[in-house]
Amino acid sequence: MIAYLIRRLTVSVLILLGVSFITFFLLYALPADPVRQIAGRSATAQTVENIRQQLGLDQPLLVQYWRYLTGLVQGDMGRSYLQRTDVGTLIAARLPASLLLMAGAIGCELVLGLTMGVIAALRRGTATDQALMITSFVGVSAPQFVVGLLLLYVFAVQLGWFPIGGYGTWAHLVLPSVTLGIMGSGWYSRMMRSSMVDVLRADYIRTARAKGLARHRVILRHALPNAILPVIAMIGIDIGIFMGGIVVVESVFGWPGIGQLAWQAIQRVDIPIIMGVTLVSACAIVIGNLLADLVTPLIDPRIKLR
Amino acid sequence: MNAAVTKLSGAEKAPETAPPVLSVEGLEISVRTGEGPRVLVRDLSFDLARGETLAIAGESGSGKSLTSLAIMGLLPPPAVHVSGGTIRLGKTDLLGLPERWMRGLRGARIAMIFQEPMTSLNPVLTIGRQLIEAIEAHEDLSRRDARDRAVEALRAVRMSQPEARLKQYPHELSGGMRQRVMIAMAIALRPDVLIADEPTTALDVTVQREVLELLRDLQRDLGTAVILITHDMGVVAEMADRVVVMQSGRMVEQGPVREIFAAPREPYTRALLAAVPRMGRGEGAAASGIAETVARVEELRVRFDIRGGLLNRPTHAVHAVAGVSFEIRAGETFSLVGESGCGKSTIAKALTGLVPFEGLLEVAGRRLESGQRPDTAFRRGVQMIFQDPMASLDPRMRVGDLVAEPLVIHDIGTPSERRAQAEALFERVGLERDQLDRYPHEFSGGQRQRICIARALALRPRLIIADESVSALDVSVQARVLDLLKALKTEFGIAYLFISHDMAVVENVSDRVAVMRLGQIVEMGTRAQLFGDPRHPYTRQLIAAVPVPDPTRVPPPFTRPQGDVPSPVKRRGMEPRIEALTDVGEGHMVAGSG
Amino acid sequence: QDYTPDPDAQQGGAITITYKDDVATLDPAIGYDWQNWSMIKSIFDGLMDYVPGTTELRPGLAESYEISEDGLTYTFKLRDGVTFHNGRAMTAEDVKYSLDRVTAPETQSPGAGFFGAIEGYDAAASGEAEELSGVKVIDDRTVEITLTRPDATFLHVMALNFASVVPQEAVEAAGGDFGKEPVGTGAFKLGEWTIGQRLVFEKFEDHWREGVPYLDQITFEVGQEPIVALLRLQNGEVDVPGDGIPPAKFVEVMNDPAQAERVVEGGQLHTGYITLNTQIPPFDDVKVRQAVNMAINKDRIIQIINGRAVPANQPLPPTMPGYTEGPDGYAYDIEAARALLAEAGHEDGFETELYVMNTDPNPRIAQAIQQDLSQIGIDASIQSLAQANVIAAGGEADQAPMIWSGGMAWIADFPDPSNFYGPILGCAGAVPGGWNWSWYCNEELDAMAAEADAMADPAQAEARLGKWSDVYMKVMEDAPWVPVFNEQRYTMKSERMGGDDALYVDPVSIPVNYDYVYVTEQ
Amino acid sequence: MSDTTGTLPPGAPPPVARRAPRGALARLMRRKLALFGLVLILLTVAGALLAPWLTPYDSNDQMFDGLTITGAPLPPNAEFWLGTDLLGRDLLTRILYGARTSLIIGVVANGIALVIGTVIGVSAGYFRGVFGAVLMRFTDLMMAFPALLLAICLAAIFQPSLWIVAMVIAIVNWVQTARVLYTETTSLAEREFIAAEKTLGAGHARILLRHILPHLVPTIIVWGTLGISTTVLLEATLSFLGIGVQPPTPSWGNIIFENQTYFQAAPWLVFFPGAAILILALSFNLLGDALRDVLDPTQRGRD
Ligand SMILES: Nc1ncnc2c1ncn2[C@@H]1O[C@H](COP(=O)(O)OP(=O)(O)OP(=O)(O)O)[C@@H](O)[C@H]1O
Ligand SMILES: Nc1ncnc2c1ncn2[C@@H]1O[C@H](COP(=O)(O)OP(=O)(O)OP(=O)(O)O)[C@@H](O)[C@H]1O
Ligand SMILES: [Mg+2]
Ligand SMILES: [Mg+2]
Repeated sequence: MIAYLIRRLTVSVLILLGVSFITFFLLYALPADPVRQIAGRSATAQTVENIRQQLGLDQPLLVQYWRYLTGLVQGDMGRSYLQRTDVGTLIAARLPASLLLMAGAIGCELVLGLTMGVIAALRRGTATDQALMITSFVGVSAPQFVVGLLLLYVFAVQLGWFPIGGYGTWAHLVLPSVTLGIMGSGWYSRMMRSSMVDVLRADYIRTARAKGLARHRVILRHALPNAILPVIAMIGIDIGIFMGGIVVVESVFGWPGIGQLAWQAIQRVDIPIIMGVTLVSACAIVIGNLLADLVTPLIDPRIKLR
Repeated sequence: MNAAVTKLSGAEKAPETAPPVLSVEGLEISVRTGEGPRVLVRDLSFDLARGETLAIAGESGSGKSLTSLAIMGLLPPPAVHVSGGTIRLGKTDLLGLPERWMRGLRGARIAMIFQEPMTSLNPVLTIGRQLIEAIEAHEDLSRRDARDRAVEALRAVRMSQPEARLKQYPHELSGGMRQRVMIAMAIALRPDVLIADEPTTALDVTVQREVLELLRDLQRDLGTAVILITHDMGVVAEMADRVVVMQSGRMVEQGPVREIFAAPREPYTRALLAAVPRMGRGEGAAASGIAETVARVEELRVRFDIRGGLLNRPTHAVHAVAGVSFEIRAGETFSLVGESGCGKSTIAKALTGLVPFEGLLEVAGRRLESGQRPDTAFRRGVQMIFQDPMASLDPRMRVGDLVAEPLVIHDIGTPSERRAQAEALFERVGLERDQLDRYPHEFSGGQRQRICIARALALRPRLIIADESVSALDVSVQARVLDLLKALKTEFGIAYLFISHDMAVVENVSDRVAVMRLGQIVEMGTRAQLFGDPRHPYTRQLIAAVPVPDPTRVPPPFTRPQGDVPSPVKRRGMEPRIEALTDVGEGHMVAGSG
Repeated sequence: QDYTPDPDAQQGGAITITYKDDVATLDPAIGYDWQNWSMIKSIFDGLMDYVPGTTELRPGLAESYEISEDGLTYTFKLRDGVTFHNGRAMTAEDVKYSLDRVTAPETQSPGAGFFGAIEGYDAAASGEAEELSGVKVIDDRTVEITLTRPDATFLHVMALNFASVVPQEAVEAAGGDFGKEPVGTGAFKLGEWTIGQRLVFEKFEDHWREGVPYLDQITFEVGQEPIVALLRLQNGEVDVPGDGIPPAKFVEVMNDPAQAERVVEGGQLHTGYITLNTQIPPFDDVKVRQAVNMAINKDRIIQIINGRAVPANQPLPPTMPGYTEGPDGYAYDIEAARALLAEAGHEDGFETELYVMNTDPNPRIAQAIQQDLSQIGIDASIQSLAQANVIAAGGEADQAPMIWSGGMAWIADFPDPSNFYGPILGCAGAVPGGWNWSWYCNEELDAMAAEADAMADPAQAEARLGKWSDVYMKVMEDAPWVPVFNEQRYTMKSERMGGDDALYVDPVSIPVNYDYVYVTEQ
Repeated sequence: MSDTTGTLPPGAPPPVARRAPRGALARLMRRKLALFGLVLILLTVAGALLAPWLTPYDSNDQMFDGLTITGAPLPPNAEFWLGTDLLGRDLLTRILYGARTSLIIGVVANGIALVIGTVIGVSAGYFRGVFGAVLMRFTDLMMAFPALLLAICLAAIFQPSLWIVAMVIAIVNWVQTARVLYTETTSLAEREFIAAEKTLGAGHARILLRHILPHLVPTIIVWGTLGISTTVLLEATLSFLGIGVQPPTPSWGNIIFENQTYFQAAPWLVFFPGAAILILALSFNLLGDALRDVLDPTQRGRD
């Protein structure tokens, strides 16, 4: 177990290195000069050169990358070009909100997606199945901005059940999580349905029924844990997909996460922030995958970590 | 509810007058297909008396499993369903019962043990959970009492350390243990009727023996009525009071076991009994020593690494095959017997290039040395029939295509020739031409194995490896297949490497036999030498475990050797000790002192 | 000429204002964004200031100032009793420190260039000198600033955020994070700042201007989608949506009398224009540029943005001093445009590219322009890019033939006609990385502009504006731009907000002059 | 899980000699839903190709009468069946022309992603060893990238054009498919029938194509059809960032994105293109589901 963890972490670090390397070079290949933005409209060529030197942007890329890495090892993610603040601080201030939102979304995906998938599998081929299939496609196809505003309008403005955006209490978390989770729950329900259909055909389900177990017990205790395994592996992947969605969801709900930070940084080519956000989300993805892998043996004792 | 039932303890036979506990009348089971309904079982009637053991025997695909599922109300929905007749448990009509009521009866008054102990237990729940929930589903007991009942049930099936077992998962148990858990689960609530569908087919001879003894003891103690489904007439003879013989969805004969064995009325029953392999009836001399050698195995070793540690390096190794040598000559059937896990299949895999090996292999003049992979020509020379027919057929292909596939791979013939060949092969293995366009899941287990055999025959190889290939077949088909194999052997000079745990079959088909244990051969010789004069204690034990298809015979008491089974797993670098074989006369080789 | 306080104004109360984008920094030397511009104005003060809601200069931290005969020396007399938020009294040293700081290269201030006229600027900006030699502390209350050339805009420069006075010890204590822990002399001080969520400004009790501010507290909630901000405003949770009325809601709001009543409209020092790159053929031909000017249907474009602008015919917006009344510029006339194009040898039109920033409504405007151009045979493909990429493309001589300025458009830093010339139309901006995206360089006009700016004597103000007017008219003859419209600002306030409407569309303290607004009920 | 005790319908045709039609296509055609899906897809393709003949307007016509005086778009009416957009263009026309872009993105780009994902996932799962490990680490690396960011960088570096965008989307979207198929392939490769094929001498190509791939079809179909909506919307996100298909070229995604803030004032601008995406995705799903059942013999007798 320990050996496994160490091995996995080593691989993760290598992956993160790869991510940082590729991102770094991609970002500096972008056709936008950060120094111009810093210097402003009234700057002279001399000022621009000065700033370029101060930021070390006149050095060869590899040198810059090496500097970035050495900084990173010491916990320094650099300073934002435009906000003139430590990137680490900026991200640290916003990360918890994003993680909370992702956790909420995963919860929503699991609850909605699994329920829909299980019901569809049990009612296979019926109108319910078809309706759920359409619902899941609506979930996947609906633009998140519109879903978010719609939810906000109905449940916060009209019904007043939830606050109109913001951050702080559990009530604030519900609508953003649902908005972010709706797409994933569409995916999950489809996956859950197909894996559930397979599991329902298994011999041990027949055994469970032969024991005279109640229907819900057969489904919840025997079928569900077996069927959920492929879905769990998805959760890790999900975090990467969320990164696109949180930008929209966070802005609709005024959620103070890294999505908004990233969006602004991308618009203005604030490279240190983009780097930082990329690395942090890569970390989240890697950790998410690791967690998913660590959880599976808890559900399926046959799986050994190797 | 069970407590109210008076148990007839120790009764070998139920009184004729007592009302039947289960009665099936005019049962008809159909399947809906794209082309309309098809009847699978028709007009089946039988009664089951309290405390009685009724065996349902018959060829594969005759509808035995469907019947038992129908009684349980567990026919696979929605295609397969009961289309006529009645099933009564006591006075209740099971077919008319709503699912909710039926659920109350399942497990409590009728319980079932399935054929596949490996897949019939939920892999993600502990044994304890699965046992306890079965009890809790029917009786209002505290968790603690339910647990005690579970332990008691495990003890009843003679599991060692029952308390500790509760915490284990199915994959941590051997096949025999799993089957015992299944039985424990079935008897925990003392059901009136216990249906056992091929409870021992998947098990070793020695384990089979144990399980059978167990069932008999339990039945004697609890007075449960048992429906035992099997195609092994030896098992029928040892276990049953009465027999129902089925053939292609119909009952052909029914009667007390002694009568049926002594004087079968119907020709099918007679044929069935005639086909039963019996020990000591093997015939034919060993192929003479001058025949050419078709296959040679020299100092074969196969190791599977077990990885671990920080760098995931191999730390241990399973010495699945540890220095095995033998030769197979043209027209000879060479058998490997031995308990599960002794390395039989691994030898077969090495010969077919599925695992890397050390040593030397030679088939039809083509040599293969350590580390080499077989080429196409080598592969044409040796074909294999696998243990599990369902698993070894691609479920998404039509069986006709599957049988013709080797021809396609080796680029033989035109499509129509291949089709013709497939049809011919199909008939040869006892299937019909018009089944060529079906899919594997539409066949019974036995039928599927015939498909596998047909596929293996397609290339007319010099050596066919039959790994437990007839274990799943009913006796009559088994006999036909064995006859077929025999015919092919003489026709084309094909040799067989026959792998089985069924000593009776081995005794019937083999020219020479090798007994394996822990990856090594402990005894090897001609059939006569081995069965007539077994020298190694292990060989003797195997022979003693075989059920004898003679209901008049009282089986000798069976004792399983105690103590730890030595393990083929060794630390990396450690080699297993290889016991040299000594010739005790005329090529009869025995390990150690004998 | 000073401001008369609102007689109805009430003291106290707290309001909530929302913004979409996070506040990057509150460091006056750095902050140059839509949302932090007015916040910095409330936290800091400069020597000069504007009369609230107008473009008129008035003294700020300086009590009075004197300009020497030759217009090269400014002597500022500082006010007494001004204290920083940290309690220390402000002195002339602070003024000097602040100007040295904003021009020092380490500060990387985007506004450093504004101080180019101060003596010693070049040495300081290149890092050769530690300080600006032109800024001298005469005594605690007096600062003397020497210029290298007369500069009529210098007082405006001293009213810029970049010229705000900051306390050295607080800057040093913050160690690079002054932008997150600002200390100034302004009417409000920073209370709490939760990154990504909210900033709370609290009334600075010891503010030197008596009775200001009115409010006790302002909460800025950031990261709020404008549409949602409006919903919250309608729900009574927000007092002013900092980003104004979102276009998607504009018609709805204006059609509802109850809401329309609370809408505030005002002019802006803004011009939306298309740059035509004079270095890239065929835009190197003035006829082509003029033809393009004639081809744009400005009314249609204004209709597309729901009439929230007025058509423009010259670079300066109408509210800017120096605006030339009268001429209609190039009238919308497709026939004439075609004819001109044919004259230039492009009767079959040509293909080109139109760069635009990718936030609504700019891509839409670009599409309208595209359609107009297609009427005269010009096939312009649109490059809708992130702001940074458009700016980068504009800064290359051969990259962007046409750029629609929206979203990055010129909103004046200070209300003076010169502000629309230098970097965006003058030769100085026509360099790689510069902001003169037309790459238009007319030495003659540059000379005229320099002359105009040298007319620092207040007596010459009229003449100076006339000169500027001529400059812009001459620019229009060369047509490096297509001025399209001057945007009107529309914003909303909650019912309880009081104060002159002009404070909500303040031309300088964009978007709201926080110091002077108040609430009528609490 | 219901118990079937029903009897056969009277007058059911007698069992005939069963040699089912071998063509999967023929069987597919017998399914109404599949046919319905196919018809919808064909209609979409036809709409995209025949757009110039189907509508009297051009997709870029900013019509004078397409906006109200205050510049608001028109709701659906007799002249503009689906209403007009914010520039006074006919929405129906734009959706028809937009189908061209969206089909390329949702079908071609998504298809390419699916193919890359399948090839990488399946080969990594089947071949194991160093080759498989390298492929999987590469997949992990790609997976660790926030997809949107990668897309933004790639698209910004190359000049935006439809095909570049399609390529970028393909590059970004194959990862999940690869990951999922990898897992499935590893367990499939362990199955005995694959061993059986090997002993018959079947080559890797044959095993992969004839025996492994067919078993992955259900998963591929689920991911492929769900991917349609996701990729169409991703294209829109990229357009929105200025690195997608450039205006005024319509795509369903960018119609939604351009107008999403107006969804209360002009819901038709979001609803119709959204419905178009949904219908396309659903049609493929109907077709795919049927295809899956047709290809899975154990599911026969269920239609
Ligand atoms: N789901 C099904 N659909 C169609 N036909 C089926 C199905 N299940 C079983 N059959 C057919 O029903 C017949 C009886 O099958 P059943 O499994 O009862 O045989 P069996 O007697 O148990 O054989 P075996 O000894 O091989 O287990 C066989 O011909 C089989 O092909
Ligand atoms: N791929 C593998 N990796 C590790 N160990 C293996 C592998 N395959 C087989 N073994 C081990 O090798 C030993 C021999 O297995 P093999 O399958 O040859 O037994 P067998 O005699 O055929 O048994 P059975 O009668 O159950 O088929 C067993 O201990 C088994 O656990
Ligand atoms: Mg059976
Ligand atoms: Mg074996």
